[in-house]
Order: sequence, then C-alpha cells, then structure tokens
Amino acid sequence: MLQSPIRTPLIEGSKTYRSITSDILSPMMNKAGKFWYLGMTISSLAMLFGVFMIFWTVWQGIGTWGENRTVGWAFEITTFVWWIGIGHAGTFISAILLLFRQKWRNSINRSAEAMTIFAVICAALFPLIHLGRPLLTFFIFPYPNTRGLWVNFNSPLVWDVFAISTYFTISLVFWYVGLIPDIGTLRDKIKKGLKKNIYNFLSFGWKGSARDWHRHEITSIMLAAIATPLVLSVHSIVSMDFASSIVPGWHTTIFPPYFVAGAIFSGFAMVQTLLIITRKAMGLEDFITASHIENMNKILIATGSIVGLAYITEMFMAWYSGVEYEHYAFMNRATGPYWWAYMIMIGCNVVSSQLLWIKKLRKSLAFTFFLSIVINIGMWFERFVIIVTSLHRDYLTSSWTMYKPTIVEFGLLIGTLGIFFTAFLLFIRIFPVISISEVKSILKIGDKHQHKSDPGHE
Amino acid sequence: MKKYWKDIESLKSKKEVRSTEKKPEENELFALLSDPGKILPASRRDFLKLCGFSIGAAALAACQSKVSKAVPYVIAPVELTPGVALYYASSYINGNDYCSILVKTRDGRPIKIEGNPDSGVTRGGTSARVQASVLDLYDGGRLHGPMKDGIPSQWELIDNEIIEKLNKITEEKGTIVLLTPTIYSPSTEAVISGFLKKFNGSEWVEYDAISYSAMLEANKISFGKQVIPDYRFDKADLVVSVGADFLGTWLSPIEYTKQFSSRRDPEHDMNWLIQLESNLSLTGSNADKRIQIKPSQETAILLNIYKDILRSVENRNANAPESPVDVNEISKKLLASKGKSLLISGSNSKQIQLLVNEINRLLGNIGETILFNSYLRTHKALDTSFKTLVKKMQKGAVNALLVWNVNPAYTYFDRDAFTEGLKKVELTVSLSGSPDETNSSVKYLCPDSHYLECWNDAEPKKGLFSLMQPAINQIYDTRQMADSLLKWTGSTTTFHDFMYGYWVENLMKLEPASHNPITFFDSVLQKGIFEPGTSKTEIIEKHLTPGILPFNSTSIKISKGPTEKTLEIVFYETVALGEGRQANNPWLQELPDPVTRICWDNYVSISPAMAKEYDLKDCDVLKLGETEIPVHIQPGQAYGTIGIALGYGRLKCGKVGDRVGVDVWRMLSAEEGNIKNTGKLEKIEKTGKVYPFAQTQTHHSMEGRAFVREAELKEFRANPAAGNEEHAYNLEHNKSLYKERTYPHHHWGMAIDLSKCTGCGNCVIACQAENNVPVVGKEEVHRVHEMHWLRIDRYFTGEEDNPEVVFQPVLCQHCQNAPCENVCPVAATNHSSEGLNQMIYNRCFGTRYCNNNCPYKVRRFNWFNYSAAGTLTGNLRDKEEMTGDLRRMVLNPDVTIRAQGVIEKCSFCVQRIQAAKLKAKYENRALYDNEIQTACSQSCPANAIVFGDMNDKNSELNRLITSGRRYNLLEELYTMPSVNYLTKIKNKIV
Amino acid sequence: MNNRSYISISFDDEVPLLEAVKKLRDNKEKIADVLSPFPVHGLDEALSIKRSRIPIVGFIFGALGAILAFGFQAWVFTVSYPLIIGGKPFFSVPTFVPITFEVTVLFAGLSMVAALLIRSHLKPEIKFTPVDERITDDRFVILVDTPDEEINLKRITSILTGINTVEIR
Amino acid sequence: MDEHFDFKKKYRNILITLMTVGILVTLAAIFITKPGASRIWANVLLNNQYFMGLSLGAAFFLAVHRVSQSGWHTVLQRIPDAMTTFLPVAFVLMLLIYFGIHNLYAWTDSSLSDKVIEGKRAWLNIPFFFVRMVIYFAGWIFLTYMMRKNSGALMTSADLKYHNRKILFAGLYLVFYGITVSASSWDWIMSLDAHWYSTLFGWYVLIGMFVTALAFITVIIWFFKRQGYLKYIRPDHVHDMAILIFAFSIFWTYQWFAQYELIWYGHLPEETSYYITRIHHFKVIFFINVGINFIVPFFGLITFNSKRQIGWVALIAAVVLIGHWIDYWLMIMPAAAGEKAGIGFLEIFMTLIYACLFIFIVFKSLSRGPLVIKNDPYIEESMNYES
Repeated sequence: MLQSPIRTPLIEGSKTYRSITSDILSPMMNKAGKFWYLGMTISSLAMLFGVFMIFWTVWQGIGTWGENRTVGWAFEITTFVWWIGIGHAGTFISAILLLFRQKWRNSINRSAEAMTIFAVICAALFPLIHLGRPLLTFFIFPYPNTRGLWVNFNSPLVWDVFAISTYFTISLVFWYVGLIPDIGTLRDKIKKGLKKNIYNFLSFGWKGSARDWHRHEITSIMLAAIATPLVLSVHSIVSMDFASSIVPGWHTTIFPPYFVAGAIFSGFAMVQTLLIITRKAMGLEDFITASHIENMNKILIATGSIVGLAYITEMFMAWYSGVEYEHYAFMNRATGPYWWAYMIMIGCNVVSSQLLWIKKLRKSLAFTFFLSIVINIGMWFERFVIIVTSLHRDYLTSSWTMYKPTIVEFGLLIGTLGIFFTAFLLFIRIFPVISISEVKSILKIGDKHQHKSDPGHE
Repeated sequence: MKKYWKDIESLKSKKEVRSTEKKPEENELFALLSDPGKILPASRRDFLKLCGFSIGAAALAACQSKVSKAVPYVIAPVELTPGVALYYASSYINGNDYCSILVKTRDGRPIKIEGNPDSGVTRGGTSARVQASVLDLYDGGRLHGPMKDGIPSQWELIDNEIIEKLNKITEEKGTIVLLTPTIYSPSTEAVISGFLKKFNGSEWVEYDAISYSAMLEANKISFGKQVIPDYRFDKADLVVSVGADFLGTWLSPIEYTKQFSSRRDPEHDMNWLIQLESNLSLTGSNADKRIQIKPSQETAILLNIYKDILRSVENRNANAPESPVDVNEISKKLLASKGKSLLISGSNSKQIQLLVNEINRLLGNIGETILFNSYLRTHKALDTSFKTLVKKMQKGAVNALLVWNVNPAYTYFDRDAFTEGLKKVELTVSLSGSPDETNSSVKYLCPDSHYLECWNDAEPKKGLFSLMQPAINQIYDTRQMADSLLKWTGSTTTFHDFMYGYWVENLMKLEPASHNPITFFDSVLQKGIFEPGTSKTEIIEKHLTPGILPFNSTSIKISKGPTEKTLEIVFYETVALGEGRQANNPWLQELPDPVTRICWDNYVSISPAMAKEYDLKDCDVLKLGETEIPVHIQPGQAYGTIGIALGYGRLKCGKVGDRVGVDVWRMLSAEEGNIKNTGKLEKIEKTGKVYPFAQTQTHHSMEGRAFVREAELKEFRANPAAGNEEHAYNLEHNKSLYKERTYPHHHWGMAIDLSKCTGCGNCVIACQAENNVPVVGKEEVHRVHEMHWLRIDRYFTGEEDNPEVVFQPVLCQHCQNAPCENVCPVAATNHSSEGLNQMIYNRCFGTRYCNNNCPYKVRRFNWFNYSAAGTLTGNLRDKEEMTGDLRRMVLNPDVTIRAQGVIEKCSFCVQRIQAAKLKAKYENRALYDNEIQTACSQSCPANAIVFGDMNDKNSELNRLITSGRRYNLLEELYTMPSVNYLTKIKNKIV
Repeated sequence: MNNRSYISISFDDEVPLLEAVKKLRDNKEKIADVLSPFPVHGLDEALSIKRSRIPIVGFIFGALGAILAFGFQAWVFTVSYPLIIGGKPFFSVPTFVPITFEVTVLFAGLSMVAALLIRSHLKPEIKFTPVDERITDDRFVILVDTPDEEINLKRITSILTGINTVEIR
Repeated sequence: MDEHFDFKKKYRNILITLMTVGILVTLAAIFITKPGASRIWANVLLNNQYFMGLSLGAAFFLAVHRVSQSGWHTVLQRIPDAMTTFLPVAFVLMLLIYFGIHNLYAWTDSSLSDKVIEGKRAWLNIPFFFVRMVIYFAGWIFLTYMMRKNSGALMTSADLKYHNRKILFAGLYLVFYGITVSASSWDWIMSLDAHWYSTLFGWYVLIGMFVTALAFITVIIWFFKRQGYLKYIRPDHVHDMAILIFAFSIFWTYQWFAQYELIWYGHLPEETSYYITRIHHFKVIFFINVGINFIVPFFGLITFNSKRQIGWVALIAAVVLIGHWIDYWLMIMPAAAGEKAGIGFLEIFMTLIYACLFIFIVFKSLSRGPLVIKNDPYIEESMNYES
C-alpha cells in the first residue's frame, strides 16, 4: 500500500518482525518491576476501600449517601456516566478509526479496548449499587415472573441494561478476537509450564492460516462496523436517561450526540493518561509515538470543541426557548450555588482543550498528560453539573434543596478507580498491550527505510 | 354527610355489648380456658374468623403479659369482623383541646382518628394534635402502672395508703388540693365535687399553662359572666384580630377554622380578616391584610380604634395616644360592618380585653358575632388561683396535692416556687398518665389511662355535650383519673356507671322525647354527641344592656413605649406542639411548622431587617439570658420583636421529646396576676455556634412561577377565571402526539381550594396516620429525607419585610401523562384503569428515577430501613422508636409498610376507595358522591379538599373542577394531573 | 490434517512469500495452506480466497435479533401484559427502537464471532503443536500438499529458485 | 493526469433550456394555482437552503478529510471544491428573503403580543437577522474561497505551504461552520415555528447537508465517468463514498430519531407542537422522509458489492438527494405555508431552476482547471488507494 512521503512513520526505530514480538512480549516474559508492585498495592487498597463502601451502602441503605428527596441521583450516576464515557474511547479507536482507515490506531487499540472493558465494568457497578434494593437487581431482566409481569420497555433504564450489556459483550468479544493471534504468539514464545498451557488453552489453537486470517479480518471489520453504531447508541441511550425525562436541563434533544462527543472526549483523555504512562513504563515509545499522542490530541480538540459547542447551544436554546424553567435551570448552572462546578466544567473541558490548537503544546507529552487529567476531572464535573444542578432546583421551588456528597460516595469513586487500575495493571502483565499482528502488518507502511529499500512491494 | 353514617348505624343494634362495659373478649376467652371441658359449637368458618381475630388479640394481650401462643376466640365478640374497621364515636380531650371524633379501630386497635361531622362544635374537623393523639396511646413511655416513690406498686396498696392519708389530713383539718387543667366534663366535675364534699377543706384549683384568665376576668366585668363567649367567625364579615392566632392555636381553633373557612368561598360572600401581630402566625398568613406591630403597641392601637368608633357611634371623645399604625382603615371597616364584625385580641391583659369588649359592644357585635348561650367551657382557669396555690404551698399550708394532667414544674414561669412548695407538701399524688417534670418528684403515681381507653363526657360549650368511650382495653395497668377519685372518695361504682347515672339524671331531661335511659344513652353514645336545642334568646344578664358597661377608657394605663433598642419577645404555641403536652409524639414533632417549615425545634424568629442589623444568619445560635437558642430569619416578623415557641425543651416527657428545642417558659412573667405571653429583652448576644435546623422547605419564593394562582375578589367577580388566564392558554396548547387515554368508569380526582386552605397541617398527620408514613427523625429531615406523602408548600410573595403568604398542599398529582411511570424500569409505578397513579412497593427496587422525573417531587424514597420492613435484618434506622411492637399497633393494616430502598407516595387512599367500592358492590348500588373520603379530605377543618369521581357529572368535585378557578399544578407540562387546584381568591383590603 | 504429508517452505518476509505463492500457483502446485504471523496484504488475491460469508451470517442473525426484540416488546406491551404507562400508547414504537437495535447488534456480533470460530475450527485446546513455533513470530510458511515428498521437494525447490526462502522441507 | 472537463455547449444548452422551462412552469403554477405568497416564499427558502446546503456540505466534506489528513479523497476533491463556488449566488438568493420575510416568519410581526416571541426579540428581529446572514455568508464564502484557492494553487505549484494552508483553512472552516450552521438553521428554519425549539436541530441540519453533498458528489462522479472522465476513480473510491453515504444516512436517521424520540417521550407541548403539525397534516410525507433517507441507503448499500458499483451507488445517491429535499420540505413548508403546503408543479419546477443553476455553476467551475490536482502530496496515495 502506498503512502504519501509527507506522512510521519507509524512506528519508529528500525524494527523487525522479531523485535516487535520481543519488545511487546517482554512484560509477559519478565518479572514485574517494583513500580508495578507499588501501583498494584495502591490500586488494590483503593479497591478494598471501595468494596467496603459498597458493602456499607448495601447494608445501611442509600441514605448513607448525600442524596435526598429532590436530588435522587448525584455522585453515583455522575461516576457511572463518567466511566461509561471513558469506556467509549476503546471502541471508538478500534471501530470508527478502523473504518476511517486511520492506521495509527493499530498500536493503541488493544490497550484502549482493555480500558473500555474495565471502565464498563466499573460503570456497570453503579446502576447496581445505586438501587434501593440491590438484591432484587434481577427484576430488571424480562424474565417470565410468577405474576406474568415483564419490564417496562418504555424506560431508558431498561434500554441501558440492553445497551451496556450488549456493548460489554461486543467489546469483550471484539477484544478477544483481536487477542487470539497474539495469544498464539505468547503460546509459542513460552517454552513450557503452566503458563504455556494456559495460553495454549486461550489461544484457541490459532495457526495463522491465510484463510483464518481472512475470516479474522472480515470478522474484525464487520464487528467494527456494527460496533460503530453501537458505541453511538450506548452513550446516546445513557444520555436518554436524562434527556427523556422532563427535568429542565436534562430534557434536551442535543444530548445523544453531545454525550457521545463528550464520551469520546473523556475516553481519549483517559487513553492519553494511561498510554503516556504505559509507553514510558514499558518502553514502548517506538510503537506509541509522539505522533500518536498528537493525533489523539487532535481528536481531543475536535470533541472538546463539539462539547463546547453543545454547551453554547444549550445555553442559547435555554434562553431562546422562552421557557422559564429551562431558562432558570441554565442560569442556575452558571450562577447558582454550584457555579464553581460549572466553571470547572467549562475551564477543564472547553478552555483547556482549546490550548491544543497550539502545536507546541499538542506535541508536549508532559502537557498532554497534565491536560488529560484535567479533562478527566472536567468531564466528571460535566456530568455532575448536568445531574445535580438540574435536579436540585427543578420545577417547584418549594422542593429546591442542596446536595452534598458523603465520604461513602467518594469511597465508591476511589474504589472504582482502584478496580480499574488493578485490572489494567494485571492486563499489561498478562496480555500484550499492543496488537502484535496488527503492528507487524503496518511495519512497512510506517517505516521509511523499508519503504525505500523495498519500493515495489505494493 | 348523613350517608357517612351508614357505618355507624349498622352498629346500633350491637351497642349493648359496648355499654355493659364488659370486656367480652377477655372474659369469654378466659372462661373458656378455665373450663376446658366445655365444648362450644363452632363451624369451620367461625373458627377461621376467630383465628384471624386472634392475631389482633394476641398483639393486644402481648402488651400486658407475655403470651407465647395465640389462642383463638371461640365465641366471637359480636361486633367484630376481622379485617373490617369499626368506628366508635368519642371525644378527644387533652387539657384545653377538644374535638368530637370517630375512632377507627381495626381488630380491636384504634388506628385512626377522624372528625365527627355531627358535632356542633368541631363539625367533623380535626387538628394535627387530634390526628396524632392515637399515637400517644401506643407510647411506650407512658406510665405502666401505679408507682410509689418511683417503684412500681399495686393499685390496692396505693389506694389504701392514699385514702388513709387523705382521711388523716381531713381529720386534721389539713388542706387537700386537686390541681387540674380546666375540666369541662360534667360528670368529672360531679365526681370532683363529690371528692371535695367528702374531704372537707379540700380545694380544686384549675390551672391552664396557656391562660386566658385576663379574658375571663374582663368578661366578668363587662358581661357579668366569667366565661369565654361563643365567637362566631361565620357570622362576621370582618374579623380584626390583634395577635390572636384563632386558626392555629387560639381557644378553639378547629371550630374557628370551620367557621372562618365557611366564609372563604368566593362564590358566596367572603369575609375580611385583618391581623395585627408580631409573629407571622397561621392566622396572619391567611389574613387579607396583615399589619406588623409590637406587642407593646396593642393598647395604643386599640385605644385609637376605640376613639374612632366611640366618636362615630356615640359621638363621644376619648383620649388616645398617637397610634403607631394607621387605624383609620380598620375603624372605617369596622364601622361599616357593625354587628357583623368581630374584634379579638390574643393578649392576656385585662385592660386590653376590656377595651376589646367595649369596642365590640359599641359595634353591636354582642349578641351577633359574640354570643353567650353556648359559651366556651374549655378555658376556665384563672392565673391568680394557681398563684395563690403556689404561695400556700410555699408556706406549707397545703397538705396534699393531687395533680392531674398539668405540669407546672415545666409550664409555670416561676417553676422554682412551685417545686419548692411541692417539697413542703406531705402527700403528693400525680394522676397524669405520662411522665413529666411535675410527677417526677411526687410520691404516688396513679397514672390515668389514655383517652382512647376511657369513658368520659364533655361539655366544651355550654349545652353541647359529647361522650368519650374506650376503643381499646387498657394497655397498661392504668386507671382513669375519675375512677381514682371515686375510689378514694369511697365510692364503689365505676366512673362509667357514675357517668351513666349523671346523664340519666341530669341530661336526659334536656331531650324531652327520650324516656328510656338505655336507649337515650346508647343513641348518644352512638352519635358521640348530645346537643339538645339551646334556647334562641341570649342569656346575657339584663343589667348589662349596652351603654352602661362599667368601662372607663381613662383608667387604661398605657405603658411607656419601650426604647427603640429594646426587643420585645412574643411567646407563642406552635400548631403542632402547643404547650408541649404531646411532646413525646413523633408525628407532631416531625410536622413542619406551617409558616417556618421547621420541625423538631423551636427557635428565635427574627425579621430579615433585624438580622441584617445584628449580622445574623439562619441557624446562628443566640444567647438570651441563660438560654441558648438558634435564630430563624422569618420574613413578616415585626421589626423589633422576636418570637419564640413554647412547649419545647422538655426534659422528662419521654425518649422522643426530651431535649427537643429549648425551654423558654421561664422567660414568661405575670402582670396583674395574669401570665403574659410577651417579654422584653435588652440585648442579643451571638455565641458563634451554628445549629442546623430540620427544615423541609428552604426556598420561599415562587420565582414568578404560577404554582399558586391568585386573584382579588373584585377581579374574580368580574371574571371567574381571574388570575387563571394561563389555564385556558394551556388547555388550548396541550395537544397530544398520540391518542389520549380515557377512563370510562371511575376517574378519581381531587380539588383543593386554595382560598379555603389555611395551611394548618392537619391533613399531613391524617395522611401519616392513615398510610403508615414513617417518622425519620430530626437528623434525617435535616438531610432532606422526610417522608410525608402530603406536604404543604408555603410561599412568600410581595416584599421581604411584609410578605403575603400562600399555602399549597401538594400530594401525588396522579397525572394521566405521568412522567414517573414512563421511566420506571420495572413498571413498579403505572396507571390504574380508574386514573390512579399506582405504586407497587414490592416490585420497586429503588432506582429513584421516578422521583427525579416527578416535577412535583412528591415521591419519597426509603433511604434507610425506617419501618423495619427492610430486606436486610439488623440495619434499622429508627431513632424515634416508631417500630417498637407497641408503636406498630397504630399501623393501618390496609396499607403496606414499605421496605428500605423503595419509593412510596400518595395513593389517593386507594384502600379507602377499594373498601367503599366493595361495600357499594355488596349493597348492589352505585357509589354516592363524597362516599369516599381520603384521609386528607376527610380531616380538613377548612373543607378545602374535595375528593371524588371526575366522571360523575353531579359530584361536588365536578362542580369545582368546572369552575373558572380550576387549574393544575405545572399544567404547561401536560402531565394532566387528577389533582386540581382552585385559585386563591384574596379579599384584599387596599 | 496432520497425518497427511506436506512440504513446508519457510520465508522470513512476506515479499518472497507472495512471489513464491504466485509461482507455485502458476506451476499448478496445490497449496494446502499459508501460515503467517499477520495477515499478508495481497495474499487473499494470490490464493484466490473467496470473500468470506461471515457478514451474511451476521446480517441474518441481526435481522433475527431485530425481529425477536421488536416482536417481543410489542407482544409484552400489547398482548401479554398491557399496562397503562404514562398515558403512552401500548404499541409505542419509538421506545421499542433502542432495545431492538441493541439486540440486533448483539445477535449479529455474536453470530459472526461464532461463525469465525466454527469455520476456522478455533476452540480452546489443551494440546496444540504448531508447524513452526516461529510462525506467530516472524516466519511465513507455505504448505504444499504432496503425495510424494521427495520428488516434489526437488520440483518445488526448482520452482522457487531465485526466491529468498529460509528453508524448504 | 491532465484531464480537463469540457463544459460543452450541449450541456449548457440543456441546462439553459431546462431552466427556462422551469421558470415558465413555475410562473404558470404561481398564476394558475395561486398558492399564496407564503408558499412561494417558502419554496424560495427551501431551495436556497437545499442548494446552499450542498455547497456547505461539500466544503464540510473537504474540511473533514483535510483536517484528518485523509489521502483517498484527493482524486475527487475538485468536485466538492467546485460545489462551493455556488455560495456567493446562494448569498444573493438568500438576501431575496428580505422581500418575503413577513410571509415566512411570524415573529417579524411587531404588533404580535406573544409572551414567548417577546422574549426572543433580542435575537429574532429583522436587522439582526440580516446582519447574521451577512456574517454567516461572509465567513463561508471567504473560507471556502481560501480552501479552494490553496488547493487550486497545487495545480501549478508543488509548494507544501499551500497544502498546509489548505488544512489550516479547513480547520477554521470546521469551527466556523460548526457554529454557524446551527445558528443559521435556527434563524432560517427553526424560527419559522417561532415557539418551537430543539437543541439538536442545528446538528440535524448539518448532517442532512453532509449527506446531500456526498450524494451529489457521487452523482457527479457517475456522470463524469459516463462521459469518460475520472478513469482513475476506482471502485475503492466509490466504495468509500458509498460507505460515507451509508454511514451518514444512518447517522442522520439516528439524529432524526433522537430528536423525535426525545420529544415524543417528554411530551412537552412546546416541543411536540412541531411534530403534531407535521404528523397530523402530512403523515405520509413524514414517514416517506424516514423511509427514503434511511431504508433506501441502508438496504441499498449494505452489501460489499453494492458499494463498489458507481451506477448503483449513484442511483441510491439520487434517491437520497430527493429524500433530503423532502426532509427540508418537512422542516420548512408546514411551518411557513401551513396546511396549504403541498408538493406540486411549483415545488418541482422551482427546484429545477435552482438545480440547473447550481449544476451550471459547478460545471463552470470544474471546467476551469484539470480534474486532478497533480501536485497534491497525497495524490499518488489516493490514486493507488485500496479500501
């Protein structure tokens, strides 16, 4: 395949197929370093803290949270939407960028997909524990119960269940299908022992046959094709949890695409956070290059701008609508008691991402890392602003009230961060963080030297 | 209303069992147990019935002694059908509070109090206190039996000792004093006079913590009768009230609310209410014009009114100081409605009351709006008599003190004098049923039974009698006070028999038609009331013809106006707690004050202007003398005054009420022998502490949104839809994308007349009692976790310093396009074919989505396991001990209690709807209009709530909802609520 | 498969591999399989592998999912247990769409993966012996189907002269 | 490589004839059927919006691809570039609205005492309306001109700075267009229903524009290939165009659904009014709209092979072009012309006039240079593109 000479290479350094294999597999072949253990300790402690808080919530009741009569959802749904949003980047990278022929995605899709899966797990926890009676969660499934009652298909929460479980299943399958050849590589690299047997089992007997590759590719691209609308639908449906209500500030038609943009925005920020650490810690600078980071920064500008545009649109429309409730809801957002949250949201999401227009900042790893964390915070606050400021002052002024989170709710956020990082840390030691076979397939496209020495391969 | 009585009528034939005062359940039961050989014929069906009942019986018996197994009745009590409610007509008497009631019992347990619509006094109305009184019955903190020196004892032992001592004292010519609140039970009065006769030299002192003694004294001078007259607010076109909260707490608020609201119907003639006051009271918030005054200004204002009126009526002049407010308008209005006006004052100053009497006389109101035929008998005590008693006690001149149902060690401002005197009394006996500050230091405790366990009668107004009958056997080893007195007098009759005798002898003759004492008594007992026709002519003494009242305005002393710096304090009763008798009642403690919306506390009310001046914020703690008390900034509080509620800060009333709020009784003082409800304060000290309130509404403005729609009477007369123009617009614009549903059979709906609603909060408690709404406690209310299904929103309009107040009861609106239903994932909330928004508790798993999407925020979530119905055991959150076995007896078995983690909300009392439908079906007829009453509509003393079938074209509801005043809350959202509001029509005085 | 005999030709790059495939096919050799560490671009055409029908499987199952999901929801709301919910019609198509979509995607996705696993005989196995352990690393192998190894080995070696092979055996 | 489009006399004559027929029939329709001023002006607005949308969508197509440094589209970039040359004409046509503004927009009636409209006066007033119009067009015309100029410069020069500038202006265009496409659609379309509002509306219109532009580009490719041009546009390029039409038709449906579903669900009268008018009076057209714009491209382009045949893709694209005309019709007509709205001679032939004019300008522009910009750094990559 021909590539324009003005493009930067996708992989740096003079790589051979063999060195790609050994570079990427090295964490699985060697013992973990002390930083890994340190990270593991911290994140599992955070996880334990969260587990305790979950237990506390289930045992005592939702009353242990700061929610109340008027603000029925707050911290937990904020965090839920945040995680779900983060869980969007993986599939976006794998699916949409695959469809749009963005070859650079090959070295980041694996870890982004893994991130998706872990984030969705963290997210899925919240709808469960936020229930008043979590032991009865099974009510949500349309099973034929003794009273002949099914579920309410009109409810966006039921759609959520279908959307999230489908999304999780498809993401997991997509990820695993992509992993199979690499597990095959691992199997063949490890000489013997239990590890080899396990990888052997997991590799599904992958041979690398041309027909298998053909089917594998077609399946991947078709999965990508269906995952594309899926990824859109999931956050759209999550946004409908809000948008289909009649709460001013929630009920707005722009929500589905705006939430999707926001999700990709926050997801990419999280990918940036993880990749900048991972590439450094695991020495994968040649595969995840500065131009990867820059490309992702460009997506951050795009999605950040869409999000900013949505903020402006909402604000304008609240005024334009002439509906006093809408009007008040948005005034209250910006100038009410939670103005600081609104400012954090605007500052961290819109203002900060616009800095990426500056090429120097866009190319700076340190700045990108900093910014990615800022955006993660900003996106959390975006959901907080949407949820809490809309609810706490809705229609009847008599019911207006304030919301203040408790330690338990913070514990849940910390706990899910713990789960997420624990899972991610385990992942990087068990499976290759970069898709070996896909990187090999673009090796020659990216490498100028190879290209020159072998011009006729196309 | 007559139709209602279908229930009670059916009891008629079964009355005998009741009136013999046997306890058939127990007697038969134990007879059977003691004679096992006796075989009784019982069909299987009977057996099952009895099994059912036995559960209730076992629950009852459990309170007396431990029963390890349930034993079925073999012979059924005749009137009981398990699962069917029985209603007993009775009376609520608690100190000065009176209400004629129906007690709803289920399986032998009283579970709900309802108003007795036949009563000429309360006319079916109730108050929050009455509604909540049923919970007092199941108060585990009540005294469980007789005690001596704090040690449980036996009635016989104690009786003997007391009789012995009383006799000894009498022999030694000592003084025995019986201290009670005002007693308006004729039979009890007879028992007491018997007691006084028996023990020579004994005295009877009546003491009311909230006293109207100045009024009594003034009336004695003005009218020759030391009575409180029969005020007729229904006859007055204009009511001018100077600090009298007659809709909330003044004298007989249930009665007055009924009367007053009957004149708030804009379709007929509407009255005017002018309120001059310092605190923003319930009455003040319903006033057409409210003028803020300081208490010290009352005399001057009244004198000016007097001057104006005297000049115009009798063409005489009177001296009056400069009036602090412009009274011209008031005088003019008063003069314009001569004979049809009413001037009242809440002051306990004789001078002021004399002045008020004189003005009313000049206006020709005596005999028109102020009647004496059936004068009010519920407030008879004079402060001076108690003061004399305390002095005597201090001197040691009292040998025995028998206290019943008063608590001077808490309510008397000079309580130290009283307790000091108490120590000098040889024999101290308390007959009060609950622990309090007074009986904690007496020797003998002979606890009275709860009124639901007692026989009694009452004559709250002259010539209007009512009966009280027990609805349950004594839960504890208690004995009614009158029985104790009879016992100590040496009588062998029970009080029931005594009362029966009294009625046959003295009252039967008032009803010339009746000859048979048994049928007479039973018919009264069945109706609960006896109101023989009173003579039409007024019975004011002849010599008190107008014009020669012994009144001289020049004798009135005008206290020097206090300096600007001095703050004046107004002490008031709250609607819920009054003087604090029911402080141990969690329902009342959790009832938000109608005006401030704060519960579980009292506080200093202070005007916004003053708060700014003193740099105070809500919840700042102040130091007033020795007491520390938090501040609440209350728009409408007169500048220069502060208001503090009495009845809080009790120390010995029980777990619930102890140390709730601050006790300020000590800050009262007496003037001319009468206890003043005002005080002065030199300075305010900030402590720097902050104290959070449990306040259920923190935003007080409607922000220009049309929740409560208002119009002036004039506008309304010109256009019945005045102030409600949006309704037509919305009707036109609310179009559906899909076919609207119809409810062809019944379509239940409600109309709430905002013109009538006074915001008293009675419906809130009625709803709580009917629907087993949990109590969550102060901390939880503070965290905005309150559970009331029905709340009363209160908004301020106009300026901050002198706001107008509107009330709006908000319950589930039962929207036809209910936003909550759409979003529930498990269809736990959906719509019935009769238009009800249903909530299925056991299907709910608590996503709270419905609550978020409810624009009315009427859904309540069980944040913790409040009701002990939780899915996890051992995680109960019940600070107020509402889930103890005893308290749970108040639960309505027709309404499920809700588990932790489920949403609950108003059901339109679906259990009542179903019961009535069943009954109608059984009787093979259609439902009558008004046959179904929800708890709130039934109890409303202002008749502001009407429930019915919107499909019934002839129903009262339909009449209301077709009027131009009808609108729906947030109707622009097209939720199509079944609850309709009627615009508030204000009779503004410009 | 393993009991048949093959000649395996190994390469260390895909360029000679493609050339070899072309040459072998031109010489009517039966190529049993080509094994590679990654999908080699152009190999499908070189081997004339027909486009897989996995997408058709996905379409069929997706359509099935759509019909099932929509039908089920409609049945529940109109036949099985109609409930009045928020005044909305029983047959409320807009609210059925999200779930219908999700189930469609789920069915389509899982069916395609299932088809992949079944068609390529991919399943968890305890024992697996690869042709060459370096295939998943950097080896490209052509397996030529052959009845007589020795004769063919010679022939193939001659066909492939000039092409950079690593090993022919 | 040095292919030049020859805008033959034959084409010109056909276009001019058709335009003349269009004008005549339109005038006849106006005088015979007397459709009322509102409907006439609504047609003007509808066609202005539709053809302006083609230009803007084409520019959006270019901008997105340029910013994402996509190579494959390089061979066909002159077509969308040419489409943007219509914008100055669109501007003039849009200014014509001034003469019919009272027939179209209820809010222009200053005597109207409507609380909601009163509240919007700060935005909805005639002077500001035109000020905004000028701003939008100035921005669009300038930015598309710069994009065109820089990509055109690569016809002669191989300086990479033109390439980089082209990308820069594409980025600026995206930002400006993102904001103004929403605002302009509120102004010109949404404010026809002065009470109604939907935050999604602008984005919905944006995607509609994009899909129509994609379809139009495809139709032009088909036409040119039939005429023997654009040989180097291979099935791989067609495939990508088809994927885009397919994907963005689904995306359009998604937005359509999101807007409809949320309004249907929330059921707030101030929002449902829009759909009530359209469903109650124009039920058939309402559902045809979704049918054409979703079902046709979805099933028409779902298979692998169908996406690779230019004839078939162009056919689907043509249907999509009609579909989105109906979409605009539904947005504009019921609000502007009320129940009198319909699809008749007036609509069809006025659109014909516009279409001829538009094609004329596009062809004219295309004939001005080679069809392939040979110095574009991505040209070789694009020529050899394999999907």
